[in-house]
Amino acid sequence: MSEYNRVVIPIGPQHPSLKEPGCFTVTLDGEKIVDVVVGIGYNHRGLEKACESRNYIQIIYLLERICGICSHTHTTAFCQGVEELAGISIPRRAAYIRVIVAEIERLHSHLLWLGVAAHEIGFDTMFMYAWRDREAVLDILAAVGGNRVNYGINTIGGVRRDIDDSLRQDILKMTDALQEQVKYYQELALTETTLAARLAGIGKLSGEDALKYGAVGPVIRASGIDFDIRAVDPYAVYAEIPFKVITDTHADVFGRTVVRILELLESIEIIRFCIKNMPDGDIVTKAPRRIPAGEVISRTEAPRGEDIHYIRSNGTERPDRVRVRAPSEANWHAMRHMLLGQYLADAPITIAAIDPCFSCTDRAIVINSGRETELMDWPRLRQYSIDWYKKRGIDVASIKIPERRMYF
Amino acid sequence: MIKSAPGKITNMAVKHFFKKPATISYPKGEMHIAGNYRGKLTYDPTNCNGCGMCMRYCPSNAITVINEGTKEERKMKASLKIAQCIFCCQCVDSCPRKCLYYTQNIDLSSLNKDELVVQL
Amino acid sequence: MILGLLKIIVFPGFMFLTVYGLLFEYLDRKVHARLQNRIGPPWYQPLADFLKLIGKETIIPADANKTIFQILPVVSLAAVAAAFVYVPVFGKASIASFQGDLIVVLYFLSIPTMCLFLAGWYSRSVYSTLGSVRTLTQMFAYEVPLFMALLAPALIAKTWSVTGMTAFYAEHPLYILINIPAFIVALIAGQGKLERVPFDTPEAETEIVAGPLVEYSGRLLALFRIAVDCELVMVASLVSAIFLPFMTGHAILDFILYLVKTVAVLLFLALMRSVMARLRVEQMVHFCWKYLTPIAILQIIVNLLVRGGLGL
Amino acid sequence: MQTEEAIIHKLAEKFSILKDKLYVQRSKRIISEFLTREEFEQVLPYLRDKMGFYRASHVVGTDEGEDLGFIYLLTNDEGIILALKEKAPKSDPKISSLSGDYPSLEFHERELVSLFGAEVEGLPAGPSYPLPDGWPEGNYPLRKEWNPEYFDQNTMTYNPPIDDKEKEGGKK
Repeated sequence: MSEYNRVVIPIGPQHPSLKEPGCFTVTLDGEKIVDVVVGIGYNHRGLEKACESRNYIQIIYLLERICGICSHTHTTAFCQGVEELAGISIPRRAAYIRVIVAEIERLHSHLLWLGVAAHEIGFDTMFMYAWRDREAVLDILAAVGGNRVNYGINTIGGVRRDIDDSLRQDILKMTDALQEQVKYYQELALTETTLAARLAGIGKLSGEDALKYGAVGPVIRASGIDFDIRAVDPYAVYAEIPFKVITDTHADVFGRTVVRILELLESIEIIRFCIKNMPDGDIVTKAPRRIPAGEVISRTEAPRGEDIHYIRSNGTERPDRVRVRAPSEANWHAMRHMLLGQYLADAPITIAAIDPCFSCTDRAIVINSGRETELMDWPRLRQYSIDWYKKRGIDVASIKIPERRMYF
Repeated sequence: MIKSAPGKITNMAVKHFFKKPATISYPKGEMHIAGNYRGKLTYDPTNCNGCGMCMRYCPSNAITVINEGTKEERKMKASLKIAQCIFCCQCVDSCPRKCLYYTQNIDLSSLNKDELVVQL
Repeated sequence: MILGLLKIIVFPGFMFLTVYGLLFEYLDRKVHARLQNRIGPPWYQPLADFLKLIGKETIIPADANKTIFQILPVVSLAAVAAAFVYVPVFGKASIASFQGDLIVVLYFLSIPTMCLFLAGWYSRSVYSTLGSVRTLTQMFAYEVPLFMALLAPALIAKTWSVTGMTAFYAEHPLYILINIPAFIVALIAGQGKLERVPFDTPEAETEIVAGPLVEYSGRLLALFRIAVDCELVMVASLVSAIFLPFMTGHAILDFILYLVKTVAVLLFLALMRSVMARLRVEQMVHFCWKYLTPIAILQIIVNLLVRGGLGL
Repeated sequence: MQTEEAIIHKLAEKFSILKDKLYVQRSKRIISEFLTREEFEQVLPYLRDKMGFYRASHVVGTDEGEDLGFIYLLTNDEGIILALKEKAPKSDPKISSLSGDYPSLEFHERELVSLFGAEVEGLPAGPSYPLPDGWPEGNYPLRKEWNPEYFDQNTMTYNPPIDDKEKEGGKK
């Protein structure tokens, strides 16, 4: 009986709840989800192939554009991998600046997530507040790096820009104001009934399953497993910084919300510590142009989880192979498991709760004709489409469009 | 599950009702950008020796520096494809003679496609 | 006769209703924005949206039933306009009234919801079908408490006419205090009727795009939107007529009082939609049957007792 | 806590084939040499069941000239990454799917199919990832011999120049 009642609903590739293209073909029995097919790959841009034809400096900017949110973490992973290959160590001040920017980025990413999650469950006021607070963070990032999302802080051998005293004061001021707000969100998330009604018990993922499906970041930490690359495999100066790995045992969307909010507070503490203990000195050491042959696996803790870069060099100016395992890529596998048996109404928030980044998953195209990126104007685009169909045996130009009927 | 009256954010919302909005009415309001925001490049040809480091490291092949004069009497010209520039300013860092600078000029849109390639 | 027609068409009838509806939409959006620390739209935004939609091409899905698809927005708007005739706006009495018009008003108010359901159903799109099923499910949840909450005051007033109830409570303002629980139930159920957060499951943007209206475009959508705006005015007017029947006896002052009362109701509705998250449809049904309906039933019992006790 | 050296020692003791094929690159990183499919399948169950490497972070495909390389990044509880490498000739690029034991590898294995042309035996049917459905057969972009300049996006065909010399002069 229920077989006949099933409805297949596509969520995506274009859907208001998804900010990027992804297709979830959901089979519904009434409002209950009985099957899901996760279709991703719409954003594949051939980044890895592009890396093989570029030099290391150019790749930094390419990798920075993998993702608009966690641009810094990708370049950090790449740069520290290349530094390891080249056998250079970066100045301590540079490492501190990397950590500060990484943590400000985490603030920015988690606030963005908080807003998106609130929007998914129709709580627009919290969405607006979270994004308003995020603006202050973005302003700081723009002041530190020179741009709002692609800060361009990292370079091989250190960082490109220093954080001077006035900027440090600005950052401290921002963190003070933000801390107050985040504490408010914490209280709100823990006590607001409608939020709890929509978040608790949704997208269950037990710790065992989280390990099995290879979940990372706040998703696995919300399942009670304290897996954080900053603690497990410390990079930059994280080994010197005292911080807690936030975990939660709710193992659902509510737990992920709590973990992210607490991580915001923890990040603020890390930023304060770094600002206070930042040593003086250079911010960059000279890196060779040709990187010695070798291979390296570099890991960072992105706002969304563990980011793995595999880099293999062959002694030339260009790498032999670059592979980015972005955090979202790891979290997709558990998605089907989390969605099954839930209501359709909970699908958007469950998808949003892993903080999916489709661009990260699919990574960067440069399979364009030649070196020049082509820009098509409207007539050419139209001609192109006519030709495209003609090649397939349909002559669009000959089809008569029926006269427009007026209704009313 | 927590049992309490919904609408915990009401206090905050009502407070904000009487506060100045956080947004601006864009074309009319004032836009604020940070002091060292990376915008359009400028070029000072006096020191340039035409080493091409900027072109070599440009991730998007946006900048072109050519010598229009002879080898002895240099006449350096730089052009920038604004549509392709990603404003990373790596060229500024790479330039050994410090001939390139960035400005805070970010309002670069144009209705004409030809204006998207500019002489610096 | 001509005066009556003018009353129905221009003021305080249809024209006033639409203009006030657009104004209400502006106020609603502006207040919503200010509560969220934003600037919000300029005053002409709803009108501009309406005019823009009027100018757009109307697309009708190939699978849809064309006649029904086009008729529904008009029926929806007409039903709201017809209901508005029975609510006192200017002066003590409404344009028309008879014994039992409260029931008629409630039925007229159900028609837009039914239209929304049919609109979604005949659009033949998965999102709109889901949306219309949710519309209907939600209707079964809020309709009962809303009706009971509105009928409870009628028990004391001993009249089934909106005008009569207003007149009765204007004379005996203290009786309003008895009806406060019903007032709250009516406001919350009204929010459900208007399909606004936290009860906007039928058109939940992030889940099913726009629900029943997903296939609508151009002037048909414009009509539906104006019908929704008018419904907002209608609910605010009805609630303020029954539960806030303060009168001065002077027609113009009463009209100003009417504006103040309806805007106050709107402010409350706007605040409500700003401070909550959207409930799931089964949570909404649960909430309505578990909390709203018992309160409404209790109100009816109390009102019957009061009526008996006071010997009215 | 197992140290990296202890893990290597234990593995080398158990499997003679692994002798001198594993080395510690730095702390938390153990890298292996390329193994054949038989060797790999022999070692993997032991690593998963007995050594605690039950998480698979990723599989990196590489082009090793005549062969395709597959680098499995396995992680244990202490966060030690063991990069176990497998090799298959391009002429017969068959590997078996690990998506049953490590569900976290499913999309990565699809990617090996799309981008490297590996034949992953036992991979459940599903949408092609990450290349679109209409992508022409036989085009594996991440193999070194595939040059994006010869790919015509309009016709979706790959047209390498016939003259070998011209190919040499092409983009490297």
